[in-house]
Amino acid sequence: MSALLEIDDLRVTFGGTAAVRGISLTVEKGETHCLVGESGCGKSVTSLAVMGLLAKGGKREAARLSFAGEDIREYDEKRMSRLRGDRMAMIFQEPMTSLNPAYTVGSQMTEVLRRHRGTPRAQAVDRAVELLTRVGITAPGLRLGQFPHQLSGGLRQRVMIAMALMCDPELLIADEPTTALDVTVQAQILRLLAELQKDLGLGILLITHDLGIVARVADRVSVMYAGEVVESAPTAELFRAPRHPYTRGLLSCVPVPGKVKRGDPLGSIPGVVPRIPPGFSGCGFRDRCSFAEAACAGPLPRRDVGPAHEALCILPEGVPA
Amino acid sequence: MSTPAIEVRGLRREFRASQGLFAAPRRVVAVDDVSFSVPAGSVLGVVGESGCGKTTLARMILGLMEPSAGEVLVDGKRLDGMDRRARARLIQPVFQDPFSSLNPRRRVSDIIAMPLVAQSNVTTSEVNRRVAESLERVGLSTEQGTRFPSQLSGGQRQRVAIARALVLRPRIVVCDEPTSALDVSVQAQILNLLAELRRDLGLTYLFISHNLAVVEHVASEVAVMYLGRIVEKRESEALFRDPRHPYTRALLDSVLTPEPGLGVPDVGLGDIMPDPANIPPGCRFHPRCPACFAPCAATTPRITSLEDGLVECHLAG
Amino acid sequence: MSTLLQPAGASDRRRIWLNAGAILGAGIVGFITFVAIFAPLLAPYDPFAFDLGRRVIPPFWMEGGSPLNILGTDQLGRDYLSRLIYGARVSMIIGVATIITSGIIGTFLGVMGGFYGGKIDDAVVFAITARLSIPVVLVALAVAGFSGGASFTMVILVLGLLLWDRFAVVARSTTMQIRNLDYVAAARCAGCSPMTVLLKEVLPNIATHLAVVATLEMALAILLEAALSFLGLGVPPPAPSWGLMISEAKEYMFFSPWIIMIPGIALFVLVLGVNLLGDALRDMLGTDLSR
Amino acid sequence: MLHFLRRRVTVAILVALTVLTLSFLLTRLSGDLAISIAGPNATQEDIELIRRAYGLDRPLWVQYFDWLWRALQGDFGDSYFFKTRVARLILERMPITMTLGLCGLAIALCVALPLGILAAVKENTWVDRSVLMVALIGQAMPSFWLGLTLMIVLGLNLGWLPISGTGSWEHYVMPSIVLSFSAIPALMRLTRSGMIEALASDYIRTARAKGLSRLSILVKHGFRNAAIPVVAIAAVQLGFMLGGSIVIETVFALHGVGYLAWESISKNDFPVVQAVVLVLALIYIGLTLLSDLLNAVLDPRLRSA
Repeated sequence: MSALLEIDDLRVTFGGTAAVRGISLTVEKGETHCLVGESGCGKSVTSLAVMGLLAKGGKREAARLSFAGEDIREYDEKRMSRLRGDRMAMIFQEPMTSLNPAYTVGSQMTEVLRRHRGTPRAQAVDRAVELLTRVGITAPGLRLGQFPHQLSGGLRQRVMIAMALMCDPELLIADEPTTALDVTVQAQILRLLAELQKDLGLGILLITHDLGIVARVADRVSVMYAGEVVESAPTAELFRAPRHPYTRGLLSCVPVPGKVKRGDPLGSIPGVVPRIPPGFSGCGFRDRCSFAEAACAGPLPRRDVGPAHEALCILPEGVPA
Repeated sequence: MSTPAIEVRGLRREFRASQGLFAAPRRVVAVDDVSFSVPAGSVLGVVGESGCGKTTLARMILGLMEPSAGEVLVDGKRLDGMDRRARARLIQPVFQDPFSSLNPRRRVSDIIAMPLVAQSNVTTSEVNRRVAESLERVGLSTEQGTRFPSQLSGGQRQRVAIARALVLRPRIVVCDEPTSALDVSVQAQILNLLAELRRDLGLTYLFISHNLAVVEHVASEVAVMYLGRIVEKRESEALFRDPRHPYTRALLDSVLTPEPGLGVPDVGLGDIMPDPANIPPGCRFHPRCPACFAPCAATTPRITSLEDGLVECHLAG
Repeated sequence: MSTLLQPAGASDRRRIWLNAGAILGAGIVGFITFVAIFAPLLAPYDPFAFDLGRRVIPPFWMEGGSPLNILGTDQLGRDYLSRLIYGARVSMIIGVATIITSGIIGTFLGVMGGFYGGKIDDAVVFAITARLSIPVVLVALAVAGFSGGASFTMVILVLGLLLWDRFAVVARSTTMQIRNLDYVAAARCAGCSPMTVLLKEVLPNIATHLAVVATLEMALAILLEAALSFLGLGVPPPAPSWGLMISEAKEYMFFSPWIIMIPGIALFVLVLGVNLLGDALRDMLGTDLSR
Repeated sequence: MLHFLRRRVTVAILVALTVLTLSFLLTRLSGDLAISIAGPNATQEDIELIRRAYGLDRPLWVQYFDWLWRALQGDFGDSYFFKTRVARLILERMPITMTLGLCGLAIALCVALPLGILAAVKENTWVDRSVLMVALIGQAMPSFWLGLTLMIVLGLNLGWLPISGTGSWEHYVMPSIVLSFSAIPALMRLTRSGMIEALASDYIRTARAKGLSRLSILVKHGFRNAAIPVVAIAAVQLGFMLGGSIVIETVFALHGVGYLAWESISKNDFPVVQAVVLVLALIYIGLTLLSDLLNAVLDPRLRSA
C-alpha cells in the first residue's frame, strides 16, 4: 500500500530564487511527520506547495507528488480545491488572523461542509457543534454565534482545528500551529492534536521550529536547512544519534534541564543563515560547518546512516557520535 | 547587606482599555501591587504568559512608564525625579524585537553612540573609542559599525542593541524577551553573550521571558507572574525542582523539552483564558486551577514566605 | 530571511514600471520647474504686451496660424506661449509655497498630537475634524471675495491655511506608530531629551511619508489655484495663471477650442507629473496613504 | 453603543459650533461690513443708516451671539441681494446640489468598485497598471476644464446633451460625470488596496485551504472586508463633492447651492455665503457621523468587544 503523502524531489522557486531545493518525504496514514527548521529554510513553502497554495509567482516542480496514491502534480486549481478542505486540510500559525473577522465561527465552519458535501445548513451546524465539543470547547452553541475577535488565541486555534476536521480529512498539515500561543495553551493544543490523530487515524505533517515539539509529538522527523532536507530519521533515532552537523548543532543550542549547567555556555552555531543565490550548488550549511571541506561545494550524497535514517552530507557515517 | 540593584515597592499600573467602538473603556490593572528586590550581581527571571504584566513591569522599572502607585528604586535611589542622564548611566534596556529596536535611518555606530552623546559631556574621540570598544565586546567588526540596521541579520542587530545598552557601562540591564524573536541557533549565541557580559562586567539582569527553559538557564531567581501579580518568587533551582504554586507547576509541565518518548503532558487548565480587564475575585488563578478548593474563590490568598522565596496560594499556608 | 520567500519576478517587473513612472514624473516636474525659473529667457515675447490687431490667432500648425506666435495669441492679442511659460511660474510658486505653509502647520500639529497623545491629541484631532468640515473651495472663494479682491499672496495664504489636514493626519498616525516602537523607548532610556527623540528618532522616519503627502497636496494646490482663478477669485489679471487663461478665453472656446485646450493640457501634465512622483515615492515606501 | 454615540455627537456639536464661529468671522474679514453692503456710491449717511439697520453698531460679541442664537434656530436672516429669507433660498436650491452630488457619487462607485476589484485581482499586470493610470489621469484633470471640454465635445460637436442650465435630467449628466471624477481616483485606489490587502490576508489563505470556490473567496471573503472602508469613505466623499460642486455648478450654470454661493460672493451677499458654508459643513459632519456608524455596522470587531 502506498503512503498517504509522497513527495519526491520537490522544488519551489519564486522568480529566480529557489525556496525549496529538491526535498523528499512521505507521510504514512496515522503518522506524524515533523518538518523542522529555522525561519527561511523553506518548511512553510513546502507545506503550501503540497496544498497548491503557493503565493503568486511561486513555481512548483516535483518528480513525484502523490496523495493517497493519486498523482496531484497536474491537478488544476479546480480539482485541487475539491481536495482541499475535504480530504486534505490545513491549519496555520496565526489563529488571530486566519479566521475571517467578518463572519461568525458557525458560518465559517459550516461553509466547508456545504461546499464539499452540499450538506443542509442544520446538519452542518450539528456537525460543527459535535466537532467543537470534540476539540474541548465547553460552550459550542455559544461559540458558533460569536465572531473570531471575541475568542482567545487558544480558542481560535481550536476552532481552526475543528474546521479542518469538518469533512474527515485523511491528511492534516499544521504549519507552526502553536507558535503564536502561550506555553500552557501550546501544550493543550498539541495534546489535542495527538489525541485526534489516534482517534481518527489522521496523517499529520507538522511544520515547526521547536525541537521540543518535535521530540514530543513526531513519529518521524525531517530537518530542513536552506531549502533542503539535511537529515531524516525516526524521532528517537534522530535525538539519540544526530548525524548531520546542522542537526547536531541545533540540538546543542536548546537549553535542556540537567544537560547544561546553569551559567555554562550553550552550544551554538556560528554565523547566520545564508541567502541561497540562484544557481547555488552544494551544501547550504558549509559556511557554518566545522567539518566543511572542498567537496562540500559539489553534489552531495544522500546516505543511509542508520535504521531508516538518512543524511545529506559528505561525511560517510555522519558526524561521529 | 549591600543595596539591592532594583527595589520595587507596591508597584501598580492601570490602563484604560478601549473595548471596541461602542463600549465604554474598561479599567485594566496590568500590574497589581508588586514588591520585590533584585540583589546586585544576580539575575531575576520574570516569567508568565502574554498579558500577565511582565512587560509593563519592565517599562516601569526602565522609567518609560509612570506607575499608578508605588515606587521603583534603582541602586537605592528613587526613579521618579531622577535626572534622565543619571538614570541612563544606571539602567539600560535590551528589547525583544531587534527589527524595531534600532532606528532604521541611523548607522550602527551612531545608534551605539546615542547614550554617550545624550550625556553631552563626552568628547567625540571618547565617544568613538567607547563605541569601538562596545562593538568589539559584542563581537561585531568596526566595518559592521558603519552599516545600517537593515544590512544586518537578526542576531547581529540584537548584538547592536546590547552594545548600545552597555556603552554607558550601566549596572543593570533589563532584558525584555531578548531572544524570542530569534532562531534557535542565534538565540544560543545571544544567551551566551549575555552570560559572558554579566560575568565580566558584574551586571545585574532583570530577564523577562516566556520561555522557561531559557529562564532556567540564565536566572538565579525566578518570579512567576499571573494577571499582574507575582504568584511565586524563589531561587531558580528550588522553583524548578519543587514548584509550590499550581500555576508555576502548570507552566513547568507545559515546557516541552527535546526528550523523545515523553509525549505531551496534560497541564489541566481548561479552556478559560485570563482576561486582565476582568480579574476574578479571590485567588485570580482559581477558575483555571486544577487544585482549586472552597476558599480560593472567596478570599485573596496571602503571601507566604518560604526559606527560599515566597508564594501566594491558599495551599502553601 | 524572508527574502527567500518573496516572489522576485513580479516585484522586479513592478519596479521597472515604477521607475518608468518616476522618471516620467520627475521629467515633467523638472522641465516645468526649469521653464518657471528661466521664464524671462525662454518666453519669446512679453506676456503682458497686447496687440488688439492680432487677437485669437490659432497655433501655427492650424489653419490661420502664424509662425510668429507658435501657440497663437489670446483674446487681447498676447502671445500664448509666453503667457503659458509665465503661467508655469504661478502654478509652481503657489504649489511650493502652499505645501511649505501647510506642511509646517500640519506636521507640527500632527507630530504634537501623535507624540504627546492625551489631551493634546484630542485637540489636534478636533482641529483636523473641524478643518475637514470646512468646504475648501467655497471658503477660499469667500475669503478672496470678502477681503476685497484676491491677490497672489492671498491665494497662497488661504490655501496654505486650509490644506494642512492631510499633513496633520499622516504626521499624527505615523508619529503614533513610531512613538510605540522600541527604538524610541531605547532613545528615552539612553537619556535623550524629548526634543532629541522627536528630531532624531521620529522626524527622519516620518519624512518620507510627509514627502508623499507633499506631492499630493502640491497637486491639489495647483488645481485649486487654477479653479479659484477660473472663477475669478484667484490670481488677479493680468497675471498669466493657467486657470485664469482658461477663464478669460472661455467665450471663444466653442469656435477655437484650442484656446482652452492649451492651458488645460499644461495644467493636466503638471499635475500628472507631480502625482506620478508621489506614486513612485509611495510605492517605494510600500504603504498606501492615499485617501 | 450609547457611549460611542454620546462621544461622537458631542464632538460633532463642538465642530459645528467652531464652524459657526468661523463662518461668522469670515464675513468680518472685509473690515467694515456696512461699507461693503452700501456699495461704492453710498454716502457716509447711507452707511450709518445701514450700520444701524443691520445692528452693526453693536459690539462684535453681541452681534456674534445674536447671530449664533438665530442661526441655531435656523434663522440666517435675509439675503441682501435676493431680498428673501436665506433659509428659503437654500432649501430651494438644495435639491439640485443633492441630486448632483448623489448622481456623481453613484457614477463614481459604479466605476471605482469594479475597476478597483479588477486591478487588485490582476495585481501587477497590465490591467492593474491601466487602472492605476486611469486613477492618475482622473486626479490630474482640472474639473472646470474637463467640464468645458465635455461641453465642447458632447454638447457642441456631438449635440447629445444640453450645454448648460437647469431643467431636465439631461442637464445633470455632464455635471455628474465631471463631479464623479473628483471621487473616482480615491475610491478606486481604496478599493484596490483594500482588496489587495484582503486577498493577501491569512483568512483568504484559510478560505483557499478550505477548498472554497473562487467566487466565494473573492466576493464572500475578500470583498466583504475590503468594502468596509470604501463604504465609509464614500459617505465622506459625498461631503467633499457637495463642497466641490461650486465649481461645477458655476461652469454648467446649474442653479444649485454652489452656484448660489458663487453669485452671493460676487455680490457681497454675506448672510447667504455664511449660511451655505454652515449648511455644507453641517452636512459633512452628519455624513462623517453616518460613515462611522456604517463602519461599525459592517465591521463586527467594532460592533462588540
